[in-house]
Amino acid sequence: MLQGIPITSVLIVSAFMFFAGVCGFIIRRNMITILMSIELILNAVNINMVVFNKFLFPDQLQGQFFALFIVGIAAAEASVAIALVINIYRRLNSISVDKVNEMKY
Amino acid sequence: MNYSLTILILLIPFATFLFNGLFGMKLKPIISGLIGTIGLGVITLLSYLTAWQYFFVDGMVNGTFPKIIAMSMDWLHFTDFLTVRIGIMLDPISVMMLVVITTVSFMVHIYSLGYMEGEKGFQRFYAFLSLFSFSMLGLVVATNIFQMYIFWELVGVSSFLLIGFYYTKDSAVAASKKAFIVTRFADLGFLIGILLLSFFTKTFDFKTLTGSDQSIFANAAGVNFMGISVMTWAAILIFMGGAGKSAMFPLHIWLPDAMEGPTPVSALIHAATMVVAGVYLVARMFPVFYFQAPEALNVVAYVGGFTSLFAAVIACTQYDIKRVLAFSTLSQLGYMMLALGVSGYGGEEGVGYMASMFHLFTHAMFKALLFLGAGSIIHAVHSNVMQDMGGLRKYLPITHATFLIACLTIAGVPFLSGFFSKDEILVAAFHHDKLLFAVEFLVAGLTAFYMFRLYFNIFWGKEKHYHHTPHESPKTMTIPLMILAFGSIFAGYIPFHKLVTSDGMPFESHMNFAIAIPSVLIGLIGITVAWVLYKKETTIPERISKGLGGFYTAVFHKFYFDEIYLFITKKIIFNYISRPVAWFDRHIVDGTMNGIGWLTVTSSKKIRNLQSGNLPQYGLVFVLGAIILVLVFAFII
Amino acid sequence: MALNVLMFYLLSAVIVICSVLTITTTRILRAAFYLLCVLVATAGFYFMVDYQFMAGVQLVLYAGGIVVLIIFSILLTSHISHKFAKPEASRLIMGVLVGVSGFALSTAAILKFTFTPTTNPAMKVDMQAIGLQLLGTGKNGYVLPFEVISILLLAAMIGAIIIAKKGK
Amino acid sequence: MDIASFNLMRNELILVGIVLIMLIGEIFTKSENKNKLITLGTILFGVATLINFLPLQEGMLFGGSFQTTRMTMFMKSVLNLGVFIVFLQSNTWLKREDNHGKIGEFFILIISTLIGMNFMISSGDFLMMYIGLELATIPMAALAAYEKYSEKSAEAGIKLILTSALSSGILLYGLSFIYGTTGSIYFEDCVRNIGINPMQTFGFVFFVAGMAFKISLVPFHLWTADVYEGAPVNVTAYLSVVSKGAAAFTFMIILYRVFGSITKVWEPLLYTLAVATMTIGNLFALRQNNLKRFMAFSSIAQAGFILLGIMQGGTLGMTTVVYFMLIYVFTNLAAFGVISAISEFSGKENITDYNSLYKTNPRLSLILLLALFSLAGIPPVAGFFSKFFLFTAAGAKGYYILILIAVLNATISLYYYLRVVKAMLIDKSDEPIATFKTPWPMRISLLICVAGIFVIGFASVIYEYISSISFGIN
Repeated sequence: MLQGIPITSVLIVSAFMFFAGVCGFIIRRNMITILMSIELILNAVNINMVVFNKFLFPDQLQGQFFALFIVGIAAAEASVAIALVINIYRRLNSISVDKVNEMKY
Repeated sequence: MNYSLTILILLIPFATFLFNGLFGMKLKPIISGLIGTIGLGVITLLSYLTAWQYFFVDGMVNGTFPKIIAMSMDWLHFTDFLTVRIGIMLDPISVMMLVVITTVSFMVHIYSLGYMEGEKGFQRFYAFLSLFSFSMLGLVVATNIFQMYIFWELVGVSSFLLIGFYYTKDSAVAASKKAFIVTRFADLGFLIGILLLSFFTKTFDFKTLTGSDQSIFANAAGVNFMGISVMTWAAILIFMGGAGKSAMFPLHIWLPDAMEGPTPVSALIHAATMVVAGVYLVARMFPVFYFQAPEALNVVAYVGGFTSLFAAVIACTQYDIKRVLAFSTLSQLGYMMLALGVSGYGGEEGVGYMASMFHLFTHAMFKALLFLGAGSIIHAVHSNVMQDMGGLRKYLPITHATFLIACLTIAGVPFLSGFFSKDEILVAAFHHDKLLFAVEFLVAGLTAFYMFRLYFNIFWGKEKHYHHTPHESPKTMTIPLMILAFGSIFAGYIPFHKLVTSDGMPFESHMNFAIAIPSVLIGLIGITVAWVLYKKETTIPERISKGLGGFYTAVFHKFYFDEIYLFITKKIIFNYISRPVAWFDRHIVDGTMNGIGWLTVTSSKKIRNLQSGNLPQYGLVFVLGAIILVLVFAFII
Repeated sequence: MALNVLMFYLLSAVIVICSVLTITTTRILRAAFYLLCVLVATAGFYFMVDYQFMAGVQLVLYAGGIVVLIIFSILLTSHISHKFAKPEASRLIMGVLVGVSGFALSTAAILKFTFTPTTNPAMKVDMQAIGLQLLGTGKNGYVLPFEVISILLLAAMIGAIIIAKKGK
Repeated sequence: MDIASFNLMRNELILVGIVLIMLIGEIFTKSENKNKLITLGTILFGVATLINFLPLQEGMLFGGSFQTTRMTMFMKSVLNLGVFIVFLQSNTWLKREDNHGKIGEFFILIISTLIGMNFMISSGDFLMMYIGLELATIPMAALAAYEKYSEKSAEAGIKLILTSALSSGILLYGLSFIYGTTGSIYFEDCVRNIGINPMQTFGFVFFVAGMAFKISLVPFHLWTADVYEGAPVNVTAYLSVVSKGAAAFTFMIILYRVFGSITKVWEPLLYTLAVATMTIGNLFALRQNNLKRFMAFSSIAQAGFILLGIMQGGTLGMTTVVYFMLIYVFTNLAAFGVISAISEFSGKENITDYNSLYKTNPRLSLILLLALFSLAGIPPVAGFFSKFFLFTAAGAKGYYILILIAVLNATISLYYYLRVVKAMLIDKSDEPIATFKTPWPMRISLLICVAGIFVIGFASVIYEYISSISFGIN
């Protein structure tokens, strides 16, 4: 309990966000929106990390630093992913995931 | 005396394999063939020397033939207590097997020089033959069950390569795959059996396992699984491996199909050597079976008995000559298994053991002869089917003579080798179990019948229209036939009861006329029936009917008797026994195995949509999998 | 109700609503905008719990960097007016099902657990402490991850370049 | 801490050095001399591989974030060896016209992913492990999309990056739960607070899912086949051997070190995954025609076998897994070497294209045959021993039914491995792949692989050495 906010409610909000992201990954067909869903997922994780750190283990900054590095890596991931999306767009003139299923079964 | 040269028995075929495999393509076919053949000749000689040394020079120590470890080296430290060694062990059965394998293999090598001449991949064929010989020899001299397993699999591989070698047609390929997969399936049992056995005994070594010290089994005492002791399980699983290689029912289905391979291969692998590996395995582990798992030994006996009857019945209905021989092999292997199953341990009790090994030896000679003879016939008429043959005796005199000798031998005609070994088996069965004895007695008659059905159909009867006049095979092929015929006749005079016994101690064996005479009689009856049925329908050359004289005329004229006979055999036995059995074999036993294959392939087709190529679906499966696992492991369990 | 509690519920509402909108809207640029809202609300949340540095990073890197990157790529690859088709019903049902069941499970797991905060005194979070830890080499020092992530960024950059650069 | 103690991360530092040299080399080499970079990179890496075999004391750095033990050193050596072979095999491919402008980059990307794997293995906290994992994954997507003119390659890249991002999200969510319930990201502190309750199990399962993605365990494997098929052959080889191996090692170490107290949870979990992985992998492998795809499913099935060893949980388990991976490196790379050589020469990658290969290229087909036999676990090739040991490890735990399933699967796997053998040796072809000379770097790599396949199975020294440095759950 921090300043009247129970930790569970924050965790539930982040869980909602996380599974919204997961749901988005599944129902979306556009690669960039899928990428956005992933950002949602990572952001939810960050909230978790920070909240645990602040509410439960404020004697160290492990959660916060973890979140910090996640942000950094998310940026790297996003840049490579976008490069790949553009690569696909050049080739197929579309960024719909339904177009990239040449390989299957 | 040391046996340091025995290592060459393994090294030479391996070297010729490597040489022919790597450089064979660059050589003239005949050179590569000769290299293989000469290499094998050398090790045949070495094996004979070893046998001579082992049995007659060194002989017995304290009244028994010892188990000599001629070579052994540490190989793998498995766990703290288990170490795998690789080496060479000499004892009566392994020495005997050395002789059998090298002899037959040498004959097949020579024979193939003629038979395979001009075939594509002649060099590869010889490379594979060498590989096979190497692995088979490694199998028999193994000092421990692990080493045996490795060579066991290697034998499977080389057999796969050889069966699939010759024909480019799909059936050969399917057959080789089937052989490999069925035996692998059996080996799965073998492997688990080995794991169980070594887990409880903490050793792989045959010397320890089959030695007199039974305390190694103390760990297993009282351990049961589904009401059966764990050692029995281990023994049954190991037998499963043996049953796979030796084609015991219901794992026999690969052997008849394996006849798609070149005929010399059938002679070598599917008659004389590889298929007896299972029998050899049981013999090798015999003390374990006998003392620790007597129930398993009963299983061995009944599986053997059933297989021999089953296969003999089917053999009567086949038209492809190689398939007849294949089923005959099954039947004879059943004999050997049964003999082991009914055997006791030590002295005269162990007559079954001795008989089994004896029969293994003689069978190797005459069955190899039969297959090589069949090869010679096929070579001459370019067909496998009996209906295409007839009256061949004047075109193929040597083949005819040797084939007749082999048929007489397998039918158990007195003073030929098959008579002696089969008689011992019948004696052993008689003392142990009357039912099994009755079965074997019947099989003896059936064997004579179907072998002579084959013989008469090929060499007698109406001459068929041949595309070109059949001619006798070249020397390279007929000489091995003659040598093997010699072996078939005289192998029976080797005093096996003095050399190869269950506990290494010789015992006195004597002819049991109360059993020998009826068994000879039923054999003769079988021959006669075949003669009546398959010679009568053809125009018989006059001099033969003259030669056979009154007996033949009598049979000929009493055709009402004949009619009844025909009715019983053809209408009733064939239609209601043999045909259904063959049908059962083809459709139910075979079908089950094919069904398993079909099921696998079909289910793999059905689930293909899991891999739809669609990215969100991948995410869905991923998350769904994770969530279900969470649900199960965090909330349910 | 204290102001910060009210604040929390407000931010939570923004996060929940905008996350749903991000994954449901049919216009791609709007999705990016809703994502931005979520990220900013998250930053606001970090401010609330007094992690200013983290909040700053969130705003600069996430909201400022990644979202801008995404918007650029949208502009490169899509027409702004373009509307997507609705997802197939089966896919939609499965997606929602997975989302809802996952959410339910994680909520259940969270609610079942009794959190025990540490009794150690809280660390003072100021720039100096963060700086020292970020370059610390002992336990709770983050110089190693910091260095490794620099290799990661280098590799990612090179990777992105070789993919995106036009072939000869 | 002093400079000398950096010796503990010798391998990583050397690799970073090579990355920098390659970067500088790439910038300053004239266009016509680019091919020399291949030689330079391969030689430098070969030296690094050799250096890593030198003994090193054990210890830790950065307050436990980085740990060096003899086991981690050995694991890194296994991976180095794999990468070295991959470099040898990619020689011809890199010399191709369309790769001309990105030779140095290939080395940089591969080596930086390798650095990531090394940090993963050596990590002492979840943060380092995660960063290592990402470093091993993100540049990999770029590698998968390396073939500029192939749509399949682009597809592989995008599939890899998006699914791996999802999986790392899942993994992180799990890690956040573990951090929240144990109060630390350091392994040695986590251990104390690990128990059995829904939230920790939740976190643990998500963590396993994330790792399972890298090892390609069913049902987290779906990316594998598509990426393997689309990526350049050499990258596929790298993915299937080194990347998978590193993930398996890390997974095993963390299971033993952090989650040793909850074997009750992960044994049934891994049991389930093992059964699913072996079976599904095999069933899909049955129906493949593209060899790379075929190898993908084969490698999935193999991953299922690895779990048998991991589940044992003791020294024996770790020994068998590392031994298995060592042999797997040689075996799989032998197969991929042949596939790569043929793909480079003729562009053909389908099983039916291999018909009658024995006639035209007997040596290559014999090597492939050997590798496939080893994969199928037929004695006496090394693959048999590694599988047998895995079975024994599972047997020591009493998982007889699992062994039975595993052996049955091994039998099924035989069927599809034989399909390739059959194609090469038996099937007729009107236009078989013509006879060609393999370039010498490929020959060396194949020679190393074949030697490995034979030697490791028969030299018990290696097994004993691995056994002496292994550790289990204590």
